Amino acid sequence: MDDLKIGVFVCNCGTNIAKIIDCDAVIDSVERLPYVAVARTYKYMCSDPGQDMIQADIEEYGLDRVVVAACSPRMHEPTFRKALQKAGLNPYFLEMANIREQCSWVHDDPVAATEKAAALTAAAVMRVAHHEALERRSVDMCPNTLVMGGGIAGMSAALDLADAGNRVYLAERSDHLGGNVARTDLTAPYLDSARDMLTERITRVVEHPNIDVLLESQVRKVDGFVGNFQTTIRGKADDGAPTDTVYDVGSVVVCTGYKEFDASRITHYGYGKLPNVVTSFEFEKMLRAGRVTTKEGKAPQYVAIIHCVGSRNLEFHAYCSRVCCMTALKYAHEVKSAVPGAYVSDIYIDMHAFGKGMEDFYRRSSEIKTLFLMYEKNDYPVIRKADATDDCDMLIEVNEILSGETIEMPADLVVLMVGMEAREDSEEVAHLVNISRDKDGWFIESHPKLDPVATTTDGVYIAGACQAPKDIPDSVAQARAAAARILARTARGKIEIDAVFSEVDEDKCSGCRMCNELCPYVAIEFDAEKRRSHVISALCKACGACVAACPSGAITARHFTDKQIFAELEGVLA
Amino acid sequence: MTFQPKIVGFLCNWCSYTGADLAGTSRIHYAPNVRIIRVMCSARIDPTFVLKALHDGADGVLICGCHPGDCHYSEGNYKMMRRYPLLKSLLADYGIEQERVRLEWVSASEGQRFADIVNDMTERVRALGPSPVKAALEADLAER
Amino acid sequence: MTTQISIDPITRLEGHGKIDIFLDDDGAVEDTFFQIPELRGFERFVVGRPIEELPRIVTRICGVCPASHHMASAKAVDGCFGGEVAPLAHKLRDMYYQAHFIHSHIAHFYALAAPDFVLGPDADPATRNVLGVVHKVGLEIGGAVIGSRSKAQEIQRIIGGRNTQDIWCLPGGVAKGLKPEELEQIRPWIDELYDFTQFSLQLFRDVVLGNAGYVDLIVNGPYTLDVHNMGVVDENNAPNFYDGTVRVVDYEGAEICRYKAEEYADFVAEHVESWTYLKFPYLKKRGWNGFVEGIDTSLYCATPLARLNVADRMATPKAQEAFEEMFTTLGGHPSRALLANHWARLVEMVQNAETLKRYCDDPEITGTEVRVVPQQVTGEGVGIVEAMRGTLTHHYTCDERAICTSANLIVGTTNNNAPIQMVTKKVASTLIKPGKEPDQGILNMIEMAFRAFDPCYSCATHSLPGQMPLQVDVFKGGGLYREFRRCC
Amino acid sequence: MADDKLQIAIYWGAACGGCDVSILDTDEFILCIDAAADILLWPIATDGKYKDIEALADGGLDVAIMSGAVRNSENERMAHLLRQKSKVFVAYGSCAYMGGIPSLANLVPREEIIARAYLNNASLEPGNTTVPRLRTSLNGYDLELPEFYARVYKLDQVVDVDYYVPGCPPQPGQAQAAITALVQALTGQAEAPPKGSVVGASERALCDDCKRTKAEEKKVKRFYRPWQIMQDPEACLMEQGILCAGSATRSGCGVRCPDSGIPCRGCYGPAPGVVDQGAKLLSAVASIIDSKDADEIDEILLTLPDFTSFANRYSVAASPLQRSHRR
Repeated sequence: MDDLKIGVFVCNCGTNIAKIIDCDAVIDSVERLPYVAVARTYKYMCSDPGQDMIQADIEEYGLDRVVVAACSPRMHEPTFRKALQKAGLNPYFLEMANIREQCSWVHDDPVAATEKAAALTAAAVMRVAHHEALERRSVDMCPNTLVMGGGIAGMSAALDLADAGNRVYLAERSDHLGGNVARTDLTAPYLDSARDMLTERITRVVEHPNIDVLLESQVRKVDGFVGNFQTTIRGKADDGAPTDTVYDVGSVVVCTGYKEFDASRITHYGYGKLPNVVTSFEFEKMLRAGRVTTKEGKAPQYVAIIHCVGSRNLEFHAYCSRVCCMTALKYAHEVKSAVPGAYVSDIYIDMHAFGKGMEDFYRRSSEIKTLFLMYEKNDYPVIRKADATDDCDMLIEVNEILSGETIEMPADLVVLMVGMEAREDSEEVAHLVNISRDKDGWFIESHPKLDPVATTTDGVYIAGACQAPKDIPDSVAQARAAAARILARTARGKIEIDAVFSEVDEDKCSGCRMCNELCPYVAIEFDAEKRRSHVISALCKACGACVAACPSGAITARHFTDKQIFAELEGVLA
Repeated sequence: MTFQPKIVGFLCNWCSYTGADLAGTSRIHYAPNVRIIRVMCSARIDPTFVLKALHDGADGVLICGCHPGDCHYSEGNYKMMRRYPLLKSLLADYGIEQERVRLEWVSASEGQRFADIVNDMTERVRALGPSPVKAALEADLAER
Repeated sequence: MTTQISIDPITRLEGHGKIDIFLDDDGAVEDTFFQIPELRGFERFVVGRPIEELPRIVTRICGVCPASHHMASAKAVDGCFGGEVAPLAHKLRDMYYQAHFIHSHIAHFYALAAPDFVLGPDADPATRNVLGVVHKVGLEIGGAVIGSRSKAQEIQRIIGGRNTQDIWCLPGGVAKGLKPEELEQIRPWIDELYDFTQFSLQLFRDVVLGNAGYVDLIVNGPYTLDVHNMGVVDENNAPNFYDGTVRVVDYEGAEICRYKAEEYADFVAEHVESWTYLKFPYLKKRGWNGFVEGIDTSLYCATPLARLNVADRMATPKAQEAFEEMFTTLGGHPSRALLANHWARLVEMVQNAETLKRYCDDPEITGTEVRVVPQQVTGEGVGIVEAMRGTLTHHYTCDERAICTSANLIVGTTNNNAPIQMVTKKVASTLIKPGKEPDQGILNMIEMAFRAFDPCYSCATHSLPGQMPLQVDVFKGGGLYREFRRCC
Repeated sequence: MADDKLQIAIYWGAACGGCDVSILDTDEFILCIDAAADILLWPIATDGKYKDIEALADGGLDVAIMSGAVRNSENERMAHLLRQKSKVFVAYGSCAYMGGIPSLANLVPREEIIARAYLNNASLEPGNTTVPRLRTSLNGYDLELPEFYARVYKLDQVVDVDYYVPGCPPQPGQAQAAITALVQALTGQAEAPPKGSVVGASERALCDDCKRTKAEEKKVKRFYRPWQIMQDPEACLMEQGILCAGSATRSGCGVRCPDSGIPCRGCYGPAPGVVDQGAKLLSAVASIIDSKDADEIDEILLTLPDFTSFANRYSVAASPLQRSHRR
């Protein structure tokens, strides 16, 4: 380590850093530190000229460690690592000092800010001296995929994977494919048949030589890691007895879908008490059967459709279920064709008509004499049985916003547009494949914008309404995106594993097993023969819990070693 | 001149460090006394880090992790939560005031909260004055 | 013009002490002070610890007699939990403690005392040590000494898991019992140890009693004090080391008092002098009367000889024979001949070995009911045992969570602090006279007075001992006149 | 004294004597030492000439073995002298290595120690107000007592130490092995271990040698103090909720305590490379607490009082923290 050469590059970030921090003073203070061979400032280190400067200095001074004092490492660490790599240095020989987000942007006293920036930069210099060259490693990728859920998303993912020549195990809890789409009649906005669309998919899936459809099956266990999962699936044997089968897969796509909101939870609507108050899914059933009637078997003269049942209110779900508005308009059309002359009133909060063709569809729907009534969030319309004298079965009292009046609407049939919510088994599923859920129970994607398909567990993907309420095109798009992600990897046949993980020094491990239980990724294995624990690096996510917990200091966190952190500590306190 | 305490902050990468970055992007100003060291998870924070920080001259140590239930590694912050009361009792027996070492949960969206914590802690530690560990180590040198 | 001699420290004693001898211009002893220059603080820093940890903390008061502190502490802790102890545990603790007595007495007699007799007080200091003794009496006997000591230690280890820095006692009993196979393993060793105690008695007869000069030195030398005796006895007034009643008998044989452990503070108090860290215990009811001898003195010895002085008889037959032989030779019971302490140790060893034999034949000894789980915290306990070097008292209090709130210790050697002061002066005055300059032999004779007590200043000061060189500087007219130095 | 014999000094600073006893406990081996070496100084067992030590040239001692910590100037003076005179200076035993049990006193102000001993306990002479003084003048004689440092130091806080032999006391077999290794190194029969090494101990923690079975599941809802429970003698003590320092403690003692049904308290010090034994034990304890609720965790920890005296039972002087008693 005596002949180390460290280069320090302090970024002005235009004036973002330089207007508060005296970057030259920072340079002066770190230049004196051991091993520092060159220290410079530049307007924008992340710019191409900035990176070129770093690479040139690596060449010229033979630098073997680099410190960049600039923005947050969460911003540009990858950028500068690449720069090192281009110059032939191991990318992990970089350390960044966060002197923008955590210094120049949060302090107004230039003296104190400069002092702090100098301390942070010095700490980075002292830390980087202890950095080790780390290599990313690659393991074989099993081309098979487990798809959980046989709905529209699951089938779409399965078909793309299978068409590319990979084996797919499609596990479905129920005894049929199709999921919630199989419960709908026509689809908005073009009013084409969900059934036709679905039948074509199901036939292809069932007949596909690369797809094993596992009906009435439950995934019991998912062991292993990306590219090498072992999944245990419980299905029915011929004699009907439950049997567990283990399938090796390289990836898992979770498409477990959603369940509809239980309308009886909103008392104002009398669902379950008033026979002619039905949910959207019950109404779809009528439509699929081709006869729209009241319980009494009469054709309804007045049909009312109430939006946002369980959605967009404080009491139940704050979120919008996204498909209901357009489905409601679809009903207006279907009622008109099923019961010519029937009056349709559409009671809504806001009309959400985003997405291709939807605004058109909204316009066309308003042309077919549908009465639109707008109500206030949380100010539920109230449904009651009509009096004998009335010519209708029920009366709906609505505080209509646009007119500002309280209006009483007649109704023979009321359709409640029930929202989507996470399935009750979503927690179980999340635990099974080790992914997280948000406060509403939807599975969390690894990045809400840039990576909406992957999860925090490498090799596990999510698609369809199990991630959030979605319509068919979005579900299919996400499903096929997941398939594409997987195919990109199977095509390479190998997957890279992060170079940062924890390691047990078996010469120090006493086999106390304190760490075994701690790992959330079950990455720590105990070898009963040797009486030693060791880390399965591909499973390790480098949180470092076991490192801090090991009572005999036998576990090391690569790139976050005690040595490195102690050096950083001495740096900030120097 | 008022005493400027040196405070070391150990922040988890996913919530708290990001929260501190957010304070920056939101231009929320706070006291310059905290020097942040990034770890991947609060579970990585070996109690030794805290002892070493105090030994090396820190007047206070701030530990931040994701809110319970929100850990990127699902349960890392609980591991830190279990160490904390033991750590406090150890420090108390060595005569170190409770307020010098503090565990706080800061999410990625709580830039303001992070700033408030830093300001509050800086004031409290400033009120306590320099760390007694420093005094003790100086006393040793004086004695021999 | 006063001349000051410092003897600093006294060698071959565990721990640390310093003697100042002041001579007048003629060179006669004016006064002597025996100083313990260290203090440790166990009594303070055990406060706040879980009370059950104390028996394994206070053993660090002394690494030479840790078992004594472990036992006294364990009994005090039992008291803090209401005192219920599995009956078998008492037997096992007693058995264990006998073994400890044996190896400690062997160590003292052969390593610390024997050099004075086997090699003689004025032998070359460089050879006057256990290795010197071994060279003199022969390697095979040296081997026997070392072998017997290690067997006694091994017995202790097999019974209680460790033979030093003991850990075995828990509130309500002990952590492990004695397995039948373990008993069979130690049984033959115990027989050998018994033989060795007989051998040691014979060696004492041959080497010491066979030498008229030594006998004269023991019986008629300056090594006597008119102070009283303290020791723990059983219901038959025979010595008991692990448990019993503390009995105090004056030097003419009359009982002054007897008390139970929990009454100790009514009968014993400690006087403080500002020139030494070690306190001076005395009989409380008589009050502190200074460093005076005589039938009215409040001072007492607590030594092997004192234990036999307060005892009417020994608890075992062979020990009884040795007891009678010794007091006959000394001219009656009780005796004030301090050097006879070495002999008394050998007599005690016989009782230790015989007691061990008894336990070997006790059918209950390998039972498994060795501990009861305490059901209550009563908050206070006093434990008294006989340590090799005298009566040892531990007194603790604790709160309802069984956390120690106070600790008070009166340690074996401390009991003898005042007598040691006085015998130092007595011997010095006899041996250092006008015209008779102090020399190495004289210095060692002074030390012999100490070694009779086998004082342990690790214990006594509960302090961090540290040996300093034995150094004698004789000053006259304020300048250095004669100089003797000897390490430790 | 033959020239080819090694010149050895064995000395104690602030110690209980147990370390010296552990050397005596090497039994016959002690005779071998005597044969191979001149023991110029060994307070507990031999008379030597202190003068000889002072008279030696620097490095004139081949080995100085010092047990005990440094509590006062005299301990320190001797440590410096022996260091100066010896080629190899060995810190022997837990006190020399880490401060040992006596350094628990570092958690307490010295004034309170004095008060407890002389002004405030059950058996003092009624009405006593006398406490020992550094200088007492008595009928014209000046009597002095040494002053103690405010706290206990481990040896290498005072002098440069070459090797450490841990243990309270070191297990005789280990002590013998360590001394033999050093003697062989000094006589060129073997390579010397690197300076600063811990000799006479294992490179792993105690669990490596402990026979008790260790399960993966180590979760407890409460802790038990050794007297509160009849333990399973086969199973890991920590799994039973009995605090045991074994997992954070270097092995080498022979597992004497856990084998006897008594939890380890850590006398052999931290595992190799560990900064503070207490911090590591802290992590181990935290790892087995079965709760995610801060209040419940506090509840559980009520069953584990005075954790500090377990964390640093033998190593308060070695802690990165040092208590200031200035008020």
